[in-house]
Amino acid sequence: MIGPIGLIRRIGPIKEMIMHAEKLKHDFEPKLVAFVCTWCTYAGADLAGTSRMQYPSNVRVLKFPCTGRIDPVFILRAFQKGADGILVSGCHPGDCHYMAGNFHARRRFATFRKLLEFIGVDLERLQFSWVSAAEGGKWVEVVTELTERVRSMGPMHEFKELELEECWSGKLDTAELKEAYEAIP
Amino acid sequence: MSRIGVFICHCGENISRTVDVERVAKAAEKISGVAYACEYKYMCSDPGQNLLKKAVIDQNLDGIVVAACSPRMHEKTFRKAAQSAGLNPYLVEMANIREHCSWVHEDREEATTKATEIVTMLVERVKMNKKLQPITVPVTKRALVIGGGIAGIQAALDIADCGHHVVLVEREPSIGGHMAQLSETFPTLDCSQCIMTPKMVDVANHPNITLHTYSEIENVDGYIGNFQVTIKKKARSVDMDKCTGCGVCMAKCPQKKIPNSFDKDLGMRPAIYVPFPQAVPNTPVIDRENCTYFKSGKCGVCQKVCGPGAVDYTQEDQLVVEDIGAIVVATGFELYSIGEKPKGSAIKGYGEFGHGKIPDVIDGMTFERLASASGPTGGKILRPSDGKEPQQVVFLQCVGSRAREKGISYCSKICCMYTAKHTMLYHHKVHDGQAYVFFMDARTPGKGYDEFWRRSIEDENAVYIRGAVSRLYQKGDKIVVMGSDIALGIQVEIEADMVVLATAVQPRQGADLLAQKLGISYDMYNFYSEAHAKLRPVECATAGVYLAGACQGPKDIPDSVSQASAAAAKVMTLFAKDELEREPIVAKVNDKNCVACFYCKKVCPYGAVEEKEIRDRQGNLIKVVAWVNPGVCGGCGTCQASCPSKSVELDGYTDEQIMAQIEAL
Amino acid sequence: MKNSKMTLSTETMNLDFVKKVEKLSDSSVRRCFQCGKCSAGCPMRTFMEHPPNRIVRLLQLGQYERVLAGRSIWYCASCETCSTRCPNKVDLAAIMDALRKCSWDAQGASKESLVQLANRLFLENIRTYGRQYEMRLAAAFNLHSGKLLKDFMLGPKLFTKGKLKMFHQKNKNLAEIEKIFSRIEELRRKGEAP
Amino acid sequence: MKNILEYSYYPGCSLHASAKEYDESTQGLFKALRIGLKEVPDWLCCGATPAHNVDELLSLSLCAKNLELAKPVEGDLAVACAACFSRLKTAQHKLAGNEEKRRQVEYALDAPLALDKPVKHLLEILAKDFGLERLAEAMKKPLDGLKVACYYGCLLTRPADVPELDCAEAPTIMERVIGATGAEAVSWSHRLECCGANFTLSRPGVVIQLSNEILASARRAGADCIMVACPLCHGNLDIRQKEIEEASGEKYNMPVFYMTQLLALSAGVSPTRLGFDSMMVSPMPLLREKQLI
Ligand SMILES: Cc1cc2nc3c(=O)[nH]c(=O)nc-3n(C[C@H](O)[C@H](O)[C@H](O)COP(=O)(O)OP(=O)(O)OC[C@H]3O[C@@H](n4cnc5c(N)ncnc54)[C@H](O)[C@@H]3O)c2cc1C
Ligand SMILES: Cc1cc2nc3c(=O)[nH]c(=O)nc-3n(C[C@H](O)[C@H](O)[C@H](O)COP(=O)(O)OP(=O)(O)OC[C@H]3O[C@@H](n4cnc5c(N)ncnc54)[C@H](O)[C@@H]3O)c2cc1C
Ligand code: SF4
Ligand code: SF4
Ligand code: SF4
Ligand code: SF4
Ligand code: SF4
Ligand code: SF4
Ligand code: SF4
Ligand code: SF4
Repeated sequence: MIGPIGLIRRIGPIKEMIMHAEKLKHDFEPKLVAFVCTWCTYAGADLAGTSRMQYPSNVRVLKFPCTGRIDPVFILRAFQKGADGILVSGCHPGDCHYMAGNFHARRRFATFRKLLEFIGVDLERLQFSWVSAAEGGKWVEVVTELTERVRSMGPMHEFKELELEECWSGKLDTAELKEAYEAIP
Repeated sequence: MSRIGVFICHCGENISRTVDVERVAKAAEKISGVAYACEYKYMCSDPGQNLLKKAVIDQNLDGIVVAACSPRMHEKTFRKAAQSAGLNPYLVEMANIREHCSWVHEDREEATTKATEIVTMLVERVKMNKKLQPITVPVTKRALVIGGGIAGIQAALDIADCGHHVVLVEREPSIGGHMAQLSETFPTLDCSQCIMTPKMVDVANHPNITLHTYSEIENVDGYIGNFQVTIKKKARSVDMDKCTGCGVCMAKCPQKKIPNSFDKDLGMRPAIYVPFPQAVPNTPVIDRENCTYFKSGKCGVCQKVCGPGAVDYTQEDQLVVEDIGAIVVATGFELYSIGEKPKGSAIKGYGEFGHGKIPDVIDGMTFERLASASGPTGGKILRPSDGKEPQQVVFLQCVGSRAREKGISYCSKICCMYTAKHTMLYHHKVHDGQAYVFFMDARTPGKGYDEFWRRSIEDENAVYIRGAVSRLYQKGDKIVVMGSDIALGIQVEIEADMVVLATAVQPRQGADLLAQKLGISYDMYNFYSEAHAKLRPVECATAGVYLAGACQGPKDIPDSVSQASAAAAKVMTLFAKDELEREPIVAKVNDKNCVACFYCKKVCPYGAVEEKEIRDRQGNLIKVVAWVNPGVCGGCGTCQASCPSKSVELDGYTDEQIMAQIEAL
Repeated sequence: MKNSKMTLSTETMNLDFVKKVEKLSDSSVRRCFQCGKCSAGCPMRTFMEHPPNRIVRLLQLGQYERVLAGRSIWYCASCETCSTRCPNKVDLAAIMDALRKCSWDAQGASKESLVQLANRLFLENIRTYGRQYEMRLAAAFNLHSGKLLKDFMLGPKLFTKGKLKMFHQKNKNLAEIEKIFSRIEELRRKGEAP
Repeated sequence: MKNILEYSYYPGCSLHASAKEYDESTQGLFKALRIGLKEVPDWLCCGATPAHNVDELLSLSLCAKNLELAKPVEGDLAVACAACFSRLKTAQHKLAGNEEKRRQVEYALDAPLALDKPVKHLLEILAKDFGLERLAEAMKKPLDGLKVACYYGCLLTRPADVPELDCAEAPTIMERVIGATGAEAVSWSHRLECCGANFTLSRPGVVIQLSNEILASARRAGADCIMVACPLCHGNLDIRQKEIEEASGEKYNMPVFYMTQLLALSAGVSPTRLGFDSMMVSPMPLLREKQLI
């Protein structure tokens, strides 16, 4: 069994795979996963509902107490399980229900984005945003935009294929990641 | 094998209009582990809830998914229902197919597919749910109030009146704080002593209040509901129980020329003293630094003259430990004094105003003492240098405040008002005198406040000049004030007899040290931070600690009192139950895996992570691991996401639960 | 101009000019909250038609014409009182420098910029001799400004006190000095320096 | 005898011309104190106020050039003139904090910048490096009974974080230094007011008005004389004093000394070598009255 970092190494050059995705572009409905915090974005999405705003049905919402709880591994796994695009959204800076959780999340994702880039994931597929409980409209905007963007990028193959060989180890104690965490002050 | 029940709600037509609920129920039935699935018109109605309860019992369910509205709407409802049927409430999850589905999509096909997927994800999640027990923490119903200014006094009285015991700790020999020093108070101009002293006496006489004056907080242990607080009672050298407050000792003490800081050094006091005649308690203390006996072993007069034999030179500092359930911090503020560079202050000092070396340049509190009927001049406005009545007094606002280059960028909030008050008091006392005020803006946003300020100009003769002052210098017995009037764009020079500076309100010196003992946070200036500026303005982020008065930011008396009562109400809410019950969404550390890197401790916004020693039976230290104090943990999960060895887990949001949801994508 | 009504719009507010001044002076004008402390202590206020705080105010509103039209900037003595005491660290003395430069660059010498004339001659002196040659400076100034008799009375007296030298010993490194001047000119020509 | 301290020395233009008595007395004093001064060869004008008024870049370049010239000379750079001191310190300060300006100046000089040499005003050398106690010991002839108004003017301490000589608003360094001679430093109000500085050529009217107030304030405080550390201040208060008296109708007759003149006098340097005869307002009657010569 190898951890996610090992997995990353083995993927190697995957840029070519993205190329032939073009063909599928039009009749393709992407799968989107949204990792959101309870206090702000989940409530914002609720507000979009109570206001009967309309948006594409591609998104599936996962609720977290705080963006601070969102482990990068979840994102990797979601990509593996067929997500074509991922949204991470929480409270605006300074508004965090837990004061600083979203701040830590931001730091962590800054490092994580580098990792993703390194393994060849197009960062356009991963969006971070702030949606407050009052921003039903913004939720709709963000989800719609991401859906359209990912739709035009086509499906994400690179991780799905790996699913066959890999099993998530649940351990994250490699030297590389440790180093990444050291970077978090 | 799990036995999950799935209940799909129509919400009248709110859901069923776009989602084919029957199809969802059919699909749900097929998910492995689902033992029962049905749909119903209104799940939250009584019959709906009964349907759920019955199914729990009849079908022997060990997990439930209600596919209906947002959990923010009815999660509690269904958890309660399940609980009444004997199921652990944390085995119930809601699939939000209304706000997140039927209301936001029009296409019936798409919406039905999405609803099915949402249900599937939550079924997978609920399989991983664990039974959780609400966490209960016992509550010691005794409150500690730190600081005996008006804020601390108000909070202590409110809590004590509610029947709970209060320990009030005050650093000075008497309670009263700044308000006891004031003359008359805006916006009504009632006499501060007259409204303050009755409250001070109430504190002293209240059966539910233990008063520790001349005392400080030494150490704080524990957490909400369960603090152990060590209080240091400094040696008073007078036995509180024996002293009758007769005052003979003070009258006879030969050391009479010690500047009295309560009077801003304008008056003198003996070495054995009470700060002011209305002090509570009315028991003197010996100022050991200035007492002849303590300096040279001679004198001893006070002991000889004291009838009850209360004077005790051998007294020592004493430590008292109190069990406390909640803490109200009310340590108030300090005025910036314009001398050179004040120690520990961000302020750089005002050389252009003479660094406080011109004797008739005073601060606002000194003016209060001059104007106070019980002050060193008996309420006459006389200037410190030669005791003459000043005919021209210039007031400068915003000294230190709103001057980022001097170190402070905030507005001190009270000085516009007290300066207006000072011009009035001056006019009342020196009828033919003239008051001038240099100001930038008049910040008077309180009830009756702006009217008050206008009155000082329109009825009380004050001349307000919009503009700042560049320099003050002594010229003969006058102080030349070099200012400008920015409306006219010309320089203004006034030869004043006295200048009063509205200096900045700052936190107490050492406020940061107390905060560190309490584990509460403070801002860059050392003002204590509230948990949320708008919605939790009297609570600290640290559970069980509350704020009142000017220690949180500049405040006048009405604000301080309101906040004190609010803090008291919060304490009483906490004390209303014997045990503190809270959602069991807290983090737990797995001792085996923890590698003691303490990233979790670093990132925890609540300071909930502690270091725990693990010992074998012989008491040998095996290792140190992280430990999350469930009373303190806020349940954000940041620690879990940060832990490199996956040793800490947030109940209700475990990796398993989340991964299960993702697997079901 | 002085008393005419000010119409504000994005067209009439020249914020580019303000940005240039901010850059030249390394100081923000937006930080100023118009307390007037600078004007209260300015020794030259009585000679100016706009007090220093109003100069900053006009800049905040992008009214550079009003700023440059007056004599105020030419009467600033660079004493730094304003910059030292400003509660917001608005470096007014540096802003005044920047405005003088802008004005001179745009309009050359004006009646009000006699000081600037003196300054220019002073710098000419450095370029030619490396050091100040006070006698020549005074003579040149009087010649240029048309104030021939100015300080005429002081001259001989200073002379007898040994304070004005007739002849100047030139620096040995004049070539290097000339190089500094010309390389700065070159930078400006290339648009690489303000 | 070996020197106790060694400095490189930047006299500035004025000290070779209108302020030659400042130079003479400085040399005399430092010799008496056994402090070495080595003049920087081929130094050039710092640009003074005019340079930064017209052209900041030129001002910075001239100062940077001087620092470059001073680099090979041993010892921290001693500066007598307050204006030069202010310019050199400002250049160090601004160039340290601004990459762009640094690049431009480097281009102008066609050489890497050498900014590190500490720049010190004579006052700083006397009060801090040499030390007030040692200074007091070196004073052979006490100036008892002489009431001195120490005049800082505007350039010596401003702006607050640049010269780092003393508190910008309430400095005491001059008072402390002259205190070593036993003279009495009076407390007066216009220590830090501007004298009109470089308007001396272009707008003498301004100078006359401002300097008049300074002289009046010194007289109000009971001063016998004014002490300065800057040739510009000296020019305005001494050279123009006659004009000021004519314009204001006041009679001041207030000698204006360079601080080194008084210190050297007290240190026992012969009065004939201190340039007293170069002063427009003759100090002789005062010095005789106080029995100092
Ligand atoms: C010149 C002036 C005039 C004013 N006039 C008015 C007015 O007219 N009207 C009005 O509404 N407001 C006025 N105010 C404001 C008023 O004084 C404050 O709002 C009020 O005093 C704040 O009360 P407090 O209890 O928060 O703080 P404080 O009065 O400062 O009391 C804090 C108490 O805590 C004690 N303490 C501090 N640290 C510790 C510690 N570590 N341990 C134990 N005890 C500690 C202190 O000794 C003190 O007794 C004026 C203020 C000033 C400066
Ligand atoms: C334009 C604007 C912007 C603002 N922006 C901010 C901001 O950014 N930050 C901030 O802190 N504050 C802001 N405020 C202020 C803020 O709105 C108020 O402080 C706050 O709403 C006051 O709350 P309240 O509950 O006291 O009063 P309200 O919000 O007025 O609530 C009173 C309630 O009582 C009900 N009611 C009235 N009479 C009766 C009756 N007789 N019987 C039964 N019910 C009754 C009303 O219907 C209402 O629901 C803003 C205010 C305005 C006008
Ligand atoms: S449970 Fe929610 S969705 Fe169902 S009827 Fe009630 S409100 Fe509507
Ligand atoms: S200590 Fe003794 S003398 Fe002093 S007040 Fe108390 S009882 Fe009276
Ligand atoms: S022993 Fe001290 S306190 Fe008592 S009378 Fe003497 S000096 Fe005063
Ligand atoms: S309250 Fe008034 S005087 Fe005080 S800092 Fe604010 S604006 Fe200035
Ligand atoms: S982060 Fe994990 S391993 Fe590190 S101390 Fe905390 S629980 Fe232990
Ligand atoms: S869940 Fe949040 S509050 Fe609780 S211990 Fe972890 S980081 Fe701290
Ligand atoms: S002192 Fe500073 S803030 Fe005040 S008016 Fe002048 S520039 Fe503006
Ligand atoms: S630097 Fe200029 S504007 Fe500033 S105080 Fe001095 S003379 Fe006035």
